[in-house]
Amino acid sequence: MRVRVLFFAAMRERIGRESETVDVPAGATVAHLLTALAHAHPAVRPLLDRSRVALGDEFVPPDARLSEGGEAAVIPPVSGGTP
Amino acid sequence: MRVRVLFFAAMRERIGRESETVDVPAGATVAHLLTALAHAHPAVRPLLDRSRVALGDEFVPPDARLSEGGEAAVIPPVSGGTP
Amino acid sequence: MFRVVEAPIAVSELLAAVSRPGAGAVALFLGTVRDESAGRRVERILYEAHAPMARAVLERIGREIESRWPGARAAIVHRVGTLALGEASVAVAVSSPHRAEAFEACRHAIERVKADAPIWKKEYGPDGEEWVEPTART
Amino acid sequence: MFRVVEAPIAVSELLAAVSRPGAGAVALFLGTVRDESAGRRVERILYEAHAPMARAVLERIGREIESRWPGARAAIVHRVGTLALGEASVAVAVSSPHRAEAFEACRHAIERVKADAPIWKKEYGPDGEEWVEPTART
Repeated sequence: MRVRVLFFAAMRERIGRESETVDVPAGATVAHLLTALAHAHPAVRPLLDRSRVALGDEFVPPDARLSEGGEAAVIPPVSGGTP
Repeated sequence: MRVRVLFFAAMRERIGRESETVDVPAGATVAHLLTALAHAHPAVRPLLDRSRVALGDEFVPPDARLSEGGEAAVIPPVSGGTP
Repeated sequence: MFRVVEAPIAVSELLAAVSRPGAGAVALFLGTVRDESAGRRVERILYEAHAPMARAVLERIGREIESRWPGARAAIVHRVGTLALGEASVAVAVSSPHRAEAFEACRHAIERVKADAPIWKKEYGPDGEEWVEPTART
Repeated sequence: MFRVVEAPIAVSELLAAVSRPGAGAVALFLGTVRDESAGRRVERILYEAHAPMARAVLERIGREIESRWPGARAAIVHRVGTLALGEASVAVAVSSPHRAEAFEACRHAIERVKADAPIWKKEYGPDGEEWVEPTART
């Protein structure tokens, strides 16, 4: 199934785009997706290892299931707010 | 010697004026002044007992000396700021 | 900026007064007139100050803050006169390089204002009017 | 009021949003762009957000504050885009019946924003540009 993946900040810059579509097996989890992304973009693997994933407005754990046509956001360590 | 005494808030309302001139012996202290005020205005004695005295911009202790023609402010418990 | 004022407090002026290039954090506190006090309804509050001394005390508190928290800058304004519900009686702003210090210093400043500024309030409500004395309640 | 905005943050709007007759205290926190970060000079900062999620996270933090501190009302606004020195990147306002709770809740809210809002900053200075990762330093 196909999942749209959103990239932000350092991840977006290093991958060179704001989003991409990734093919994963039916029933795949967030952990599967991260593995697929690490293979596709080995240069960002250390940053991926420090990132969380959000589905919709919620952070989800690695065993959360993806859904066909869904959207997943890769959230590298955040630094909003203030010094 | 003569000292001008300033009253505020509840003290001002109960005494009925914003200030008055008090005669105290040469070399008198703040403690002397408070005793004189308590005699002159027995109704505010409990409030006087909870009050501090300021000379100029500073709170002073009871043994601080008054000076001829000086000004002393009676500071009842303060309640500025916020609830 | 350390002032005792009769007009409504202008928050933007306090924020401007503590703004500086080295500050990454600003904590602002406003004390506002609420509709209840110790179980009684409140309709408005009169604040009275020994104004020249109050101004000096606010400035002293500000200097104390700035020496205790290096890099901090403080502004304190207290209003006097009759205030309606919701209006701010006091504003304290503290800027600092980092946020922990800004919060601590701002909190410290308002506690010091309450303890030592020669300012008094009289609450007016349906049950009458009363000069308020401080209690242990925060 | 929970927003991710591109225009400068209007503090008066946050204060109005948390104003209520039962509130005796308002604590406001501003995070501002400072001229130094981890020893490097900073000239400006770019903030980027996953905006729809960031807005939802700010609102969730606000609701959490209001349920943990009864009587509290919160507003949180985060700005995105390029900010100059001194400009506010984030504003948190919390009103509460009493001041201790307003300070605590405001402090809690900004810590939560820093931890969970999907917002990133890139610092620009004479030595180059860099996406910032959080450290233990407050």
